[in-house]
Amino acid sequence: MIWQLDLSILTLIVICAFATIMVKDLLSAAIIFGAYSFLMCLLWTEMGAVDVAFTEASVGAGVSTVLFFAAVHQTTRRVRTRKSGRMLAKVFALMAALLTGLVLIIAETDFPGFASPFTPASLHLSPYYITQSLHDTNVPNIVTSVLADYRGFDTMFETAVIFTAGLAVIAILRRYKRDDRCDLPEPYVISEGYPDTIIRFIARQLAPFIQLFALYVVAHGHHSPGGGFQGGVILGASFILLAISYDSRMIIGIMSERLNILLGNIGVLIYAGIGFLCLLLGANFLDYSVLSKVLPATDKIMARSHGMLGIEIGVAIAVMAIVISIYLNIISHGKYDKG
Amino acid sequence: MRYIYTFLIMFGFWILLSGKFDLFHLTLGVISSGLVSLISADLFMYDPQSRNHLTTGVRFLLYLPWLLFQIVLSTLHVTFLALHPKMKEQIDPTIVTFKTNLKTDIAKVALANSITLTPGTITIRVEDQVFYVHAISRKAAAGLPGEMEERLAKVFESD
Amino acid sequence: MDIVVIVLTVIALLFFFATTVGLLRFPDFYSRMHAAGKGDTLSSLVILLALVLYNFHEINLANLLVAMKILLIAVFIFMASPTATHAIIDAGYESGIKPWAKNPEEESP
Amino acid sequence: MDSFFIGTGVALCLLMLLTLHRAIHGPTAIDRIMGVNVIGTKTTILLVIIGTIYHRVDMFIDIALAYALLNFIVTIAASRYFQQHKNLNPKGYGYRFPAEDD
Repeated sequence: MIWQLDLSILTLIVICAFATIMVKDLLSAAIIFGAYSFLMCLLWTEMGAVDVAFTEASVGAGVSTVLFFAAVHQTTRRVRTRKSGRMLAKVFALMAALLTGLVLIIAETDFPGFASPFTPASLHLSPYYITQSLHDTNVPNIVTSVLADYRGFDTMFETAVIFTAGLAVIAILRRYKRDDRCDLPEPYVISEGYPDTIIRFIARQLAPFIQLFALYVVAHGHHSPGGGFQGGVILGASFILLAISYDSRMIIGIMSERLNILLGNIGVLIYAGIGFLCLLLGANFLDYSVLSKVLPATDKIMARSHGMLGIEIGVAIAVMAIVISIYLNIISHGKYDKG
Repeated sequence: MRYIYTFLIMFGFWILLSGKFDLFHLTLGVISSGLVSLISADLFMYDPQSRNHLTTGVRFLLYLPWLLFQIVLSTLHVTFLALHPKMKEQIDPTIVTFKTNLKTDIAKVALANSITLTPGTITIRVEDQVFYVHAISRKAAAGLPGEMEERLAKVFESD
Repeated sequence: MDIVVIVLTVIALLFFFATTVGLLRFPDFYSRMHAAGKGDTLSSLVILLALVLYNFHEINLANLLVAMKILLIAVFIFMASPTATHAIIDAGYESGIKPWAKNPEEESP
Repeated sequence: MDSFFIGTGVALCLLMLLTLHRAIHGPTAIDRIMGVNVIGTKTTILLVIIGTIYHRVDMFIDIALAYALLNFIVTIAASRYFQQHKNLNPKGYGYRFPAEDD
């Protein structure tokens, strides 16, 4: 913690948050929200939460802002504001917010002090993770071992939640019939856009580097910040970059819809399959240490490390496929024809 | 051929990133770079004419110091303009167009980005061979396309 | 060595400051883009160079790799920054922003 | 030396505050993109500086590298929006300031 930086970044964040709410144009709100996410990442880095910061970096810069733009692109930029005159409702809302805040502040006194070393969590569980996880799993990054091994079951269902989100987007937006187009609202002029040589060239050159960087993040989740989720998002972002600079047909050419959905399923299946493999080998679900019976040249500890790598790969594949399919659905109104 | 080039570049990038030289991580690196070159080699090295990449690369590296010098000049120029008390008398923005003789994509992109990085000019768009350039003063506009085009033609198109 | 690092960092901060002042003072979108696109590239390169020098205090493999990674960041900024500048200014041109002219009556588009 | 880098970081934050003025007050949405792009570059550098302060650059460098690669995508996406829509400041957009009542 460096309090000078802490203070200045927090000030910027508060300004950004207010601006995001105050601005009426949705596109500008999305842009300022991008700045907010940059600053949030800085704050987390500064507090030492490197993995969280990495997630914010990849999701905020790579995907969420782009998805906001795509959504605004397909709908409208206008915020419908109510005329004033509902003073009573506003006063009521203010009262409710203040009351809730008051209750929360009162409840806060029951919590242990901030970062106190005497809370139950930091007395028993955290020291075990900090001292034993390297010995147990041979993975230096504690966050990875906690997420993928000690809490593996939890993380599996987090992946399932992401998968469900992708399914929901497909279910809502995807249309198969050609005729039910919904036309854009009136004030917009949409042109195809000029095929820009420079952007295309640079995007083409950068995309393989982004992909390799994503794979590096997945593979080195054990030693440095990052892991399956971040790597998957960055991998998806590289395809989105190609789709933005060329056309969504481009990435459909590389990765068709069928393949994409298949990959999403395969990712989740790899995760669950490793779990069932452990079950078959006679241990608990997702207890990787028995994998040493199958994998060559590993003892029990290295097997846990490799098992984690396996599920990270599963998570990465699932996340990548789902990010791409969400983007494609939003940008093309679920028709997969333009973008 | 282009798969092999891409694979080698990607593997070099992997070694820089990874910094672990045990067998396990190197194997992962080989697999990843193979995967990436399989997916996007035809994107990375999309080039209709096959040319000697190596000499082009060396000549481009020789071009870079001159470009860096131009970037320093341009930053000083912007600094001077921004801190000048009567800035509005110094600038006189115009949009100029000119036609270039460069043909390949890479040469045009290098020219456009070099124009963006040199003092007082930014490329707005490139339509086939016509460049639209925004210049911040008449003096900067008069210097276009300048010696940059000749240098780039020497780098990319003399074989 | 420390003195070199400090001098480079101060130079970069000066350029950043000029960039920001330019961003606030220039009269129209296009000239603001000049400030944003150019000042940032060089000052990022300079400050990253300073950080490379600072982190390279003793020569071993790990330090070398970190230095190479910082240089990689510099390379990517060097590739991406002019392109981003170009993308933004092209978008502005496409949506029809009029450039600021010194003598409005003299200009006829 | 650490305090020097902390000072540098705080100075960068102050510059970000000034840039944020451009990012928030517009006047057009493209100016906002420009401001956010500049903030993104500064973020990349601040990440490396924070790593230097903690003496663990090898941990923080990956995030900075991710930003150097991904900051580009946001800018491209935003500018593609304008290349296709072409209307920059349609009527009725702006701030919810009392002067600009609608």
